[in-house]
Amino acid sequence: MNRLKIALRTPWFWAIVGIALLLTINTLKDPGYLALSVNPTTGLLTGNLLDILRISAPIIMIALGMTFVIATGGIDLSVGSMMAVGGAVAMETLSSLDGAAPVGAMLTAIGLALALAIVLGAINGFLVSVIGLQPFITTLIMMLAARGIARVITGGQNTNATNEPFRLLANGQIFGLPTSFVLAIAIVVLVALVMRRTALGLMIESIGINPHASRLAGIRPRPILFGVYVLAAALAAVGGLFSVSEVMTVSVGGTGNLMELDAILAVVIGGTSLAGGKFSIVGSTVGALLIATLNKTVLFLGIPAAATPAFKAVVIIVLVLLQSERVRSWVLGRKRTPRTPTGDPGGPTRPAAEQGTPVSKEAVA
Amino acid sequence: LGLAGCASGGGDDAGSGDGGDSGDLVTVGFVAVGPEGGWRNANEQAIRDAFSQEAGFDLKYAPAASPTDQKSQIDAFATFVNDEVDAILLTATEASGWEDSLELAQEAEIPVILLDRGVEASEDLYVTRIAPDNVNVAASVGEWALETFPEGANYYTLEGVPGLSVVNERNEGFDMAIEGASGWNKVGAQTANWTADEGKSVIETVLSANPDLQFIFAQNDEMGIGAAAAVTAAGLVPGEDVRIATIDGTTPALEALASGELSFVAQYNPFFGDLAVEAVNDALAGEEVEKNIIVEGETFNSPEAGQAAIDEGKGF
Amino acid sequence: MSSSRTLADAVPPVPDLPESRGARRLAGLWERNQTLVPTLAALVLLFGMLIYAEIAYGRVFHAGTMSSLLISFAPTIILAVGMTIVIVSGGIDLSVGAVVAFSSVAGVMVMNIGVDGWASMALMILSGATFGALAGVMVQYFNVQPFIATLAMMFLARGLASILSTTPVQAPEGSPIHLLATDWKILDGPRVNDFTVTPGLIIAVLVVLGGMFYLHRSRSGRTVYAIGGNESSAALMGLPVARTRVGIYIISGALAGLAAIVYTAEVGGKAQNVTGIGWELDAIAAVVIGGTLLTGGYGYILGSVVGVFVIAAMRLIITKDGTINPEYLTIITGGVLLVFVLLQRALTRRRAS
Amino acid sequence: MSEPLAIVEVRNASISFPGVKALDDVSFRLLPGEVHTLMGENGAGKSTLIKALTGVYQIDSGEIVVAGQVRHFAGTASAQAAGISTVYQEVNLCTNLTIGENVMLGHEVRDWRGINWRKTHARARDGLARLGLGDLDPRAPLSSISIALQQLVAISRAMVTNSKVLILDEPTSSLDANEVEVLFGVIRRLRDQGVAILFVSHFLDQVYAISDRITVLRNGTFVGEYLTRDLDRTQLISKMIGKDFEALRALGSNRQTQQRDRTATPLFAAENLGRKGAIAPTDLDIHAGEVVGFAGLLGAGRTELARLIAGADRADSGTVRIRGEKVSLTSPVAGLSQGIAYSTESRRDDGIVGDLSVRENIMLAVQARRGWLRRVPAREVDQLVKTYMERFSVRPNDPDRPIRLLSGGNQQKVLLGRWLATDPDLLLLDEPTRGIDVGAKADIQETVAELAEGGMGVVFISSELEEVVRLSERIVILKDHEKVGEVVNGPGVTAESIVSIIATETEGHAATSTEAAARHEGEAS
Ligand SMILES: Nc1ncnc2c1ncn2[C@@H]1O[C@H](COP(=O)(O)OP(=O)(O)OP(=O)(O)O)[C@@H](O)[C@H]1O
Ligand SMILES: Nc1ncnc2c1ncn2[C@@H]1O[C@H](COP(=O)(O)OP(=O)(O)OP(=O)(O)O)[C@@H](O)[C@H]1O
Ligand SMILES: [Mg+2]
Ligand SMILES: [Mg+2]
Repeated sequence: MNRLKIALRTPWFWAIVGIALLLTINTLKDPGYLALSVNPTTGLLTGNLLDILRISAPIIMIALGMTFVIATGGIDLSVGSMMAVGGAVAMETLSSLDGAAPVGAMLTAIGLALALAIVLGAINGFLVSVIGLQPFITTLIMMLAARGIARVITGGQNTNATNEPFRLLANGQIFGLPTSFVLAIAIVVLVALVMRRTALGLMIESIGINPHASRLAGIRPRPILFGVYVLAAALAAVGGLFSVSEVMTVSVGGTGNLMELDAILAVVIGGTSLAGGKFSIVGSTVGALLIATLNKTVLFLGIPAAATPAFKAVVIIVLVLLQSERVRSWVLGRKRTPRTPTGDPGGPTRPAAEQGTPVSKEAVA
Repeated sequence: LGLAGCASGGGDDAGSGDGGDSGDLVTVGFVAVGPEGGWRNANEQAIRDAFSQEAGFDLKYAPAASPTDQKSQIDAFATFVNDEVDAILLTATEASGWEDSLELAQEAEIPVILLDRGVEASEDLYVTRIAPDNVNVAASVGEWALETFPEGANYYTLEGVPGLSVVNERNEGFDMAIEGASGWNKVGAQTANWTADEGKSVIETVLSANPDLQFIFAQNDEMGIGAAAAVTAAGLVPGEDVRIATIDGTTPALEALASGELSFVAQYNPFFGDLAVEAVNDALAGEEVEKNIIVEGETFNSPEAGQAAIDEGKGF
Repeated sequence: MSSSRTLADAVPPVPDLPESRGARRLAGLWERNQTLVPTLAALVLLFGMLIYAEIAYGRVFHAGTMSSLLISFAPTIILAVGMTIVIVSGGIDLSVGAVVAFSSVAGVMVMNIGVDGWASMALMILSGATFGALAGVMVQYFNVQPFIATLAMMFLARGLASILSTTPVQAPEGSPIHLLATDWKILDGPRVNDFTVTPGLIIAVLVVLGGMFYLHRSRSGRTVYAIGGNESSAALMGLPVARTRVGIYIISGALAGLAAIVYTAEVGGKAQNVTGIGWELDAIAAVVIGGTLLTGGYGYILGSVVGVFVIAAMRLIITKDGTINPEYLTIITGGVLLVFVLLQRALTRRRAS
Repeated sequence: MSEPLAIVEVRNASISFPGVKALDDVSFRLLPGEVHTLMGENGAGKSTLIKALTGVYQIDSGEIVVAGQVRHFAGTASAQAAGISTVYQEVNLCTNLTIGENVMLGHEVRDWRGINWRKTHARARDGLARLGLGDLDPRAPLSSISIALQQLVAISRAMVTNSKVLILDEPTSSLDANEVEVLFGVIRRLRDQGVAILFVSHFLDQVYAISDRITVLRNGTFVGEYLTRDLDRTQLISKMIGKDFEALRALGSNRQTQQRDRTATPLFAAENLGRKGAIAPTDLDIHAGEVVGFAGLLGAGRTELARLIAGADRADSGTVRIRGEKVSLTSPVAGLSQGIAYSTESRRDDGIVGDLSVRENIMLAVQARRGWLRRVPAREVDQLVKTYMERFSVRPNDPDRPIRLLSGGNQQKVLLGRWLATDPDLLLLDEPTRGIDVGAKADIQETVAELAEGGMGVVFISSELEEVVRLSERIVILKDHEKVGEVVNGPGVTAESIVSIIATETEGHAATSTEAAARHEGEAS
């Protein structure tokens, strides 16, 4: 019982419920939905679940980077464009290195893509941490600029390239799982270890909750802020690589378009408050999986293209409402407890629902 | 705010153009769509190349804020009218909603030439429309499909951004062509937002539920290439198990056709800069111009045809 | 006690405490107007841009150019007013562009089934307000962050608009919506050099005036600033936080509905599901350029209007220049925005965020 | 004794938060025309009771009766409408608005053109004048005035309505004697007019000076209601803490009198340390093992000087030597790595990291000093956390609780733990006893003395001059953002003598004479 209660308070629990529900609906439509099989021609394992895992890889990457930016109280709207930059650099490099050794070309492409993304992320980080611009507007500017840079890199064309090892990023498998997904999870685990085994995670949270107090406690905010934007950009570039390796084409207008919104949704659904502070890496990963499942479900159910956004909206609304204390206490009929006046006395932020804030009982005035 | 003063000062004679120091050049404003995809790039580049200084033009190129943003196009159009350029080229993101703007141009006696996309307005308001015909091109896909699948087929349509007139026209042309034919079973239609990776994602899902899919109509090349990747990933052979037809004729698509991944590419010919120059010159000279200039495109239906097209530099 | 109006009236004034004396008298005036600095800076830069454009390309201070800019940016101005109010309260409204699409498509379809034109326009505003109300309730009562709540509304509105129709719908001839685009020539110059005003533009001006009145001269407007400054303080001060905040989103939604009417009229009564993509970013950029802090608590409506004109001037320059490669378009837009925020940053002291 | 009918009555109210029963069957009544003080240790539930009374929290059981009617307030607004004005413990104003707006928010004077700002500001000015703030410009931003003035502004805000009940939760925590006197004058007058006043303070002197009746809470339970004149201090304290507290008798006994060798190299030596607009260039020595008090009125610049010493603000003049070595303190990190720890006066904004747990808050500075790469080992963390939570008896004793859920006083104790955990050489304590109950205050004072004994240099800043005098070995006197004198503690140095130095001191001149002030090290800039 107690465990259930804890689970119900864990925001990403609802994301898992959401995933399960969507999968159930799909299975109801087609009982074979969950089945996996070995494709006789390619010799690879195939199935809808694997497709979901594969397309979740880029979302996991950008959601992971977004998690830390959001935890510091910022936001990064440029990750979608950064994916396009990563993809553009990779495709452009691969197509110009067409004759070279494939693995070498791939590594060059990946290296260059990461390098440029890191430079752009450093600009974000510099503007936010040193100049002190607001993250929203800084990364909005970068969102515009990076999209343009991607276009400049490819001369406005949707460049394609051939490179078998690179193509296998998204199209190959490791132990029956899509390579990109395995890599994404490996990166998540690595980053999570770095965050939690060192004090970096704690410091990020501390800055996000109360920057003044953190500074006085001896935490240097600048390098950390700078770092999270660089990390977000680099991870977004990796996401871009996964994304373009699907079809070995970068679409300068389409790659990563509006994906920043997916990433933000994944992070929030995973239980990290947009106000900054405590973050959950597992939550963001589950959130990204939910978004991927949702995207695929829309396709599988054959929901008309026109209705897709509305369907997504409904799922999002239901999820965020389920995460709110108010609904939770209605559903559970839990004893109503007093409300913390928002932000008091812990500081100026609005405590998010998931932080165990007792529910408000204010009459709907 | 100095408006009155300017109002009296700005009324110099027409024809001289006001585009700064353009000298004897003919000033032409080009209300364009901007970066949308391979086809659009090629088309707008072709126009810009044709209206070069050497040819006697000063082209003012004004791309839209985003490929679906009609408002910024209307603004740019108004700016050109106010600048009293000599002629305006318009590639409208949207067919409707242009009447006021065109009337304004008419009041300023500026000829307007529509490129690619048409507008829903009285024909008196513009000189001509130069464009490949979306409906026709899509119909050519339909006709090829009828030939290829005499008994009909289970087919799927990959659409562009929902709501754009191109999408509606390409649907219309294809549907028109296969109308009445028996055995055509539409498995579904989804937007892949003109992009390859979404095209792949859509088709991969569709294939998992409908392994008997026979034909995919992709409304542009990118989505078709994505579809081909999905077909391959599903262990099927594109061109045999599933045939894919696309519209546009970009180089990657021709290459894919040559390698057998695509089965049919209908060219939506972007190269009509010369036609546009001609039309502008005629209009300025006061000559009669045909109301509807259709740019002919080719269709390529075999690997050999694809290879030949590449060799002849027909791709873009 | 019963004789006094307030507790304060019950006690006499006492001599001033030493430390309240001359509480930074000197700094007073400057300090007091600190928040105006970014707005003034934007204004100065705007004139700089216009003068540059006039010198470089000509025909900027030109009745025709000016009036087409004003008319064409009327919907953006209306959106920016709503956005300013939301942002001052510390929120954000990403849904406005999509709400414009839904309201216009729904409104025109309603006109087409024979509902009275004026009633349909009222419905357009109402439908906008409904999206706002949903977002506001989510934000206020379910603790959903404004970014997420309005993002959901953006998807919802866009989706519903597409479900209604993916093809353009046209308002019937003779519908009163066409009246809103009537050109009133105030100054009839030669050829197109007329200074023209449309009812839509007048609506935008009225919205600006109304927004200024609301934010600066109504209690509810002051509550908006208080919420943006410190929400929990506002609540503990006994201000009607819940009502005001839901109200803010309703206002923003309703203004999006109004912008839909003005825009639909301007394009000849045509409505479409792809209208307004990215307009929320224009509105947000205008608000930021105008000196409003995205963290809430500071900002002016007039600043946002200046911001809209800065964006308009930038587009005007790009168009008049006419040589910009499309690939560079967004880079330039971003660059101009960056210059503005950097200049503001240089001009203003670091303010507590 | 016949008593008038209670205007506000709380009957058997209970409130629980997850894990804590903050109020347990508490009853309370407030009579018109009296000043009623709520007493209790930190975390006893005083603020919670006030919030329950005014609709911020909803009670789980029991009832609230106002003027004979059972009421359910949905929020502060409805409590206000029912005639209850409240100033909450943490200053709750909006720093983005002007002083006048803060006073008048929600009560602006309106006419047909909407809010009439001229009249509104006039009303605000008038209200401020009644608290001795007539000289404040209502159009100046609130952020331009000190916390103390803000506290008074919050009180004038509570007085713009015609309320029958005025609730003040620790209104005097930042005020100095002068201001307290003004405030008490106002309170007495309101009381005489029949207003019921609920007052919370940890200053016993103030409680005895102003209140007619006392209700004592302990651990969320009701202990009793007493007439102030029937209850002496010892009784009151033992009611609050639940046992006779012998140690309290030691209060005030540890005055520093020993003479120190001032020729040795000081732990910290500043020459001409200053910052424009904050503090004029100042010389200052602090020796190891010494407690240096900073005295001065509010706004004298004590905090500013402390911030410069800690590196929280960057000095724009002067040099600093630590143990004779020249160092530059450009950031808090630099200060920390030199062994300087600075506990700030504004706990909420510059102190706690609200959503982090007590444990994380305690170890934050230790971790920051180690750098991000090497985490403090879990065992060490547990050890530190246990030590300091016990040392200051932080309640509730749950290290995993987010600190924002602790009562104000307990937050302060955790913060002290954070700084002591860094084992500093020089500890700057800015108002460490603000909002702390008597017992804990004694603990802290004792701790300070012990730390100094152990060789730490301590700077002690407090608005309570008695406390400064009691603890410090040397007292630096500041006035108008300038150091105006320095007094070595000794017989004859009292709060009064310090006050008279401040009063007679004019800028730029060293103190000349006070009756028995033992020795004087005048400093001029
Ligand atoms: N919003 C909340 N959520 C959870 N616990 C709370 C909350 N507010 C207060 N508490 C707990 O309730 C108890 C009573 O706190 P309260 O603030 O009323 O104390 P107080 O008597 O005012 O103390 P102080 O003198 O330190 O201000 C404390 O244990 C505190 O940790
Ligand atoms: N963190 C800060 N940022 C900006 N201004 C500040 C800050 N702290 C204090 N001030 C300003 O400096 C002036 C003096 O501050 P303050 O009253 O804190 O001085 P003090 O002598 O340290 O008083 P206290 O007795 O409260 O410690 C005030 O006008 C205040 O507004
Ligand atoms: Mg308290
Ligand atoms: Mg101070």
